[in-house]
Amino acid sequence: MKKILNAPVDYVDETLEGLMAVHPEYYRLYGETNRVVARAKETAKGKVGIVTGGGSGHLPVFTGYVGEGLLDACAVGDVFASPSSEQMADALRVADRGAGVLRLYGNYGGDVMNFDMAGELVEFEDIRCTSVLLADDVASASIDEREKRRGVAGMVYAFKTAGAAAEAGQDLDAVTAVAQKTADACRSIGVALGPCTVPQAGTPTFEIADDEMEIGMGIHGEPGMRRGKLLPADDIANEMMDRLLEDQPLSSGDKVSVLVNSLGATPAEELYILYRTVKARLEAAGATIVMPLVGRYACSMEMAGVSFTICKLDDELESLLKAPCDCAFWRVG
Amino acid sequence: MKKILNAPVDYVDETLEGLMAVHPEYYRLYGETNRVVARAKETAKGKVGIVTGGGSGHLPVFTGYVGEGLLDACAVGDVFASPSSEQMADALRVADRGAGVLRLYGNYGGDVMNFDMAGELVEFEDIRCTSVLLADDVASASIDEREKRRGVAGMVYAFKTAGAAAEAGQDLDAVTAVAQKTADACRSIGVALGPCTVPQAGTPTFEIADDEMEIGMGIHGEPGMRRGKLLPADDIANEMMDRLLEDQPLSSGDKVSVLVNSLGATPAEELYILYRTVKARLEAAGATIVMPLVGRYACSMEMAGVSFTICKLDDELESLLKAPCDCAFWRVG
Amino acid sequence: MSIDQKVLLAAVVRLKEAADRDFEKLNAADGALGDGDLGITLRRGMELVSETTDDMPEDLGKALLQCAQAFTKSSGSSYGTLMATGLMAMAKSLKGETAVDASQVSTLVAMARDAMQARGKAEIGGKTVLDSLDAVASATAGKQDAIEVADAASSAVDDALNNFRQTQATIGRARMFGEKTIGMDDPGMLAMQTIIKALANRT
Amino acid sequence: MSIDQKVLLAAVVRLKEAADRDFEKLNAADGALGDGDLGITLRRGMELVSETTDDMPEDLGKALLQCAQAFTKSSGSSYGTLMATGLMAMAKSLKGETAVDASQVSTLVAMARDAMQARGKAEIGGKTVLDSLDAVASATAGKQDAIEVADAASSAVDDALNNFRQTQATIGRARMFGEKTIGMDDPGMLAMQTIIKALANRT
Ligand SMILES: Nc1ncnc2c1ncn2[C@@H]1O[C@H](COP(=O)(O)OP(=O)(O)O)[C@@H](O)[C@H]1O
Ligand SMILES: Nc1ncnc2c1ncn2[C@@H]1O[C@H](COP(=O)(O)OP(=O)(O)O)[C@@H](O)[C@H]1O
Ligand SMILES: [Mg+2]
Ligand SMILES: [Mg+2]
Ligand SMILES: [Mg+2]
Ligand SMILES: [Mg+2]
Repeated sequence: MKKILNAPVDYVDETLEGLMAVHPEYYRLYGETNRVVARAKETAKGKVGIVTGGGSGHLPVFTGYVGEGLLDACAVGDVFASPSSEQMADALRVADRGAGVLRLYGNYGGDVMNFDMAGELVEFEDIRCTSVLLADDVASASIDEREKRRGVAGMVYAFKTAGAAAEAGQDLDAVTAVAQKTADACRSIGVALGPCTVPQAGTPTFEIADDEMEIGMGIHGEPGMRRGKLLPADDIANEMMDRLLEDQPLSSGDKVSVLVNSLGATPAEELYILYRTVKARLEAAGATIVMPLVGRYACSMEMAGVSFTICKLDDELESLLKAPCDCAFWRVG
Repeated sequence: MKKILNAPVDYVDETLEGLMAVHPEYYRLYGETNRVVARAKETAKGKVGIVTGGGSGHLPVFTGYVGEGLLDACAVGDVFASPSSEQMADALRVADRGAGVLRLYGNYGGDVMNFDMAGELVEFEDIRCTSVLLADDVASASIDEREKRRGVAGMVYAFKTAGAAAEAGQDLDAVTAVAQKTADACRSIGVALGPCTVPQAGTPTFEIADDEMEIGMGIHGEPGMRRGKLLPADDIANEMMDRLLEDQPLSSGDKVSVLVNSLGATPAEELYILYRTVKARLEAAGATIVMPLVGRYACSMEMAGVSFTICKLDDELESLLKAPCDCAFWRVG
Repeated sequence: MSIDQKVLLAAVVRLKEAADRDFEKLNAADGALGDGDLGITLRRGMELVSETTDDMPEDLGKALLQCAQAFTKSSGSSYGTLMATGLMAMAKSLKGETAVDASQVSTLVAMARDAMQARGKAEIGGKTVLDSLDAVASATAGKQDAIEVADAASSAVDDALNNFRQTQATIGRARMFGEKTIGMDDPGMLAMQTIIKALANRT
Repeated sequence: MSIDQKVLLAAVVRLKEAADRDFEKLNAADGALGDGDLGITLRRGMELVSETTDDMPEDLGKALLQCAQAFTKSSGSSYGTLMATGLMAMAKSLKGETAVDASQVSTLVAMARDAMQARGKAEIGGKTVLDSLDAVASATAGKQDAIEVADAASSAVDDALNNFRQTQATIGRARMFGEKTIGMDDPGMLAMQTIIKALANRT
């Protein structure tokens, strides 16, 4: 296992310890098991809370996006494993400032069950919760079964727009509607070139030959749509854009933001090489690109590969996307 | 070669093309060969220029740090290869606003010869140039031969402080003195777990067994001080801190900033795990940590490993470090 | 024979042993179709349950709630959450009771199955742990005698595995493997085999 | 026989062939001690020089300046910059001349050596290309006859390699390899062997 760590069982707790030590101005730990990350500063009474949660190993997702104009709290699971419902309940508790809490997270079985359970727990404490699930990975199910799709990097857009809406003082239903609109507007697809290793498992999540890639692979190494020879960058980008545009056709006058995201090991240089084709394809479809994002926004530790996310914008989403936000990993405005 | 690219020979030009497409608000290309990156907006007349240059494959270094409060221009070489003296001369030309230009770059043979030659070329055009070389890698030569040390991530600190001094209107000699003071105050060391591949070479820069690491390896795969079994994170951090503190002892009351930098593939999680020990060691030495930096600041494409840089601060450097800056990869203030 | 605190404590011991024994097997089965943590989930859950046996309440409702909480705390994996959900449903219905007759097993298992179905929103017949519980509930229905119930439950979990082996997974991480899952056992059903056999004290 | 534009153009053809022929060898030698680009640098430089042969000036100073610029443009690698520096030094001294006698070769090579030393700040004796040039300058000193000069230069580059093989590298990327460099040829000296032998038309 080519990783820098101490005991595998301590990987997540030590990561959080370091994160708190570097960024006390952004984050603090909360809850019995120290597996909830909340904003360093308590938010004003009456602000709608936004909580996410999920497995570790995806920094900046999920924890990193706790911050102004973004999330209020995050329940932190082990690497690639759901946090417990108790931890999620703690996250909901710390995020509630009397105006209710939106649960905004990726569509994974364990997370859904636990967030549902956590919601039932805090209902007894009169905390009103809504839910929006990200299901943006077009490779994980057909459009007819959209509710079965996994949530991937698209959640970054939902964190941003819902976070801006909450910061602007919108109520729970309005914030939830913004999040849902964003989730509906996002489509993502990934391509994997190399695996990562879950510390406690100790072996790579999948095997892949030196000259192969897998289009559509999930962020935990879930099988994709097609494995084949590693193609030139432009061909990879075109194939990924084909899938995305097939799923959500664009036409003249559409506005989109696009996220070209490294899964971890793939360097910035290669993201920029890919972006050329992404831009060309979007413009060829007649779309205008707003605030393109290129970098590491949602990773799988040292996995090699990239994902593209297209988020179709209306005026409301565009202005929420451009609104200020501030966390250790992302700043707008 | 597990990389996302088109023709290897186009790797750098296509990277720049994408970078310009994503960030026209920060960067523009300049020069006959399109291998100079300058600030999007021309700076005011009379501002001292700061120019860097070096091989590609290190994003955000070098190009990324062109921006307000940082650099004015950068000459961009092929991957891990010096730009030509003509390209450097173009960078000096675009950066000169009548107040002279500081050449601020890493100590590599080719770069030094070319920057010297470039300086001679623009001297004919009455552009006054000074030079400060980063030579912060303690693994590359003993302290008695400091002038032989390579420049690594420490240059990020020098870009920041010199950039702030220039933005504040200091003259060429003053900006040069700030850069030199910062260069003198920086010590770095790296550890490599896995290689990267230079596109035009097509083979990994070095070979290393699955259970090995190399302490002191250079950012281009230059041999290090010690190759051995991969140690637990805390032991790696302690060994690296031993070397750094041996080279530049710290005592009670010292102020430092520290950069825990991924060489590319190593994920943020593991940087935070390492930071725990870095912090403990600095505090045990009596030092106060100012503005710790943890992330990807100076990479070698998809190389796995990390580097630590300690920059010892006085009040002047501290306030320059904290001054605002803004580029696509780093924002302060 | 009726089930009371003493019977429960003895079952916990057997369950913990079984979880230890099948640790690798369940991890491997889950590794082939999911994330390979199912053995961990079961073992860790039973460890936490075992740590609470010293203060296991006589009230079977409270006792099962305590077991449920151990599973909630131990991890957030699907199986742990489903186990907790099922145990909680049984706990609610047994609140205040200190003994329960073997004839009630079928009803209790059906309750767990229904609560877990409500939680996980999977269909019966989807090749999940629900199908094992469904088979156990059916096979033990109408049976009064403890030994008969144990025998019926024990063969029902085996039969469920055999009956679903050639079908395709539709739920959870395994779903993504599509046709490859035909011929493979569902990890959650295997884990339920471990549990039911240990409870029934059959091998 | 004196060296003029025609002789220079013929030499460029031989140099380009030699750079193609030794491409892999020089990359490999540099790969063992550096970044493996030396073959690329030489070949690319000679390609660019060849592209300018149609307008090669008769003035040898201008002609060599044109060659120097090809090397500056082609890349920023150390060797390319050193070549450009050496060529520029010779160009300066030959400005206005259309022919140069073989007896001047030693002086010209020494000029290149000195300029390159000033540029790269390496010592003579440090196992670099400077030592090859130094050997050539010495061996050709005092010789008048073109054939004698060519013979002397050709064996001097071989001798230099032999004489330095067992010493340790002190400069550039190779320095980091320390004692491992003992027994290995310096890549830049190998490249100068390629160049001098092609110029001298010796193999
Ligand atoms: N929604 C669901 N409904 C019923 N059973 C489920 C559901 N999701 C998972 N399971 C069962 O749980 C097993 C996997 O459990 P586990 O390994 O804990 O999942 P994960 O690691 O993906 O969270 C499956 O084999 C299946 O039997
Ligand atoms: N400072 C220097 N002075 C003299 N010769 C040098 C110097 N640096 C490098 N060389 C020569 O150049 C050769 C390496 O050239 P090259 O491969 O272009 O270097 P790099 O790729 O590191 O820029 C060395 O073998 C040596 O002979
Ligand atoms: Mg699992
Ligand atoms: Mg799991
Ligand atoms: Mg070289
Ligand atoms: Mg080179």
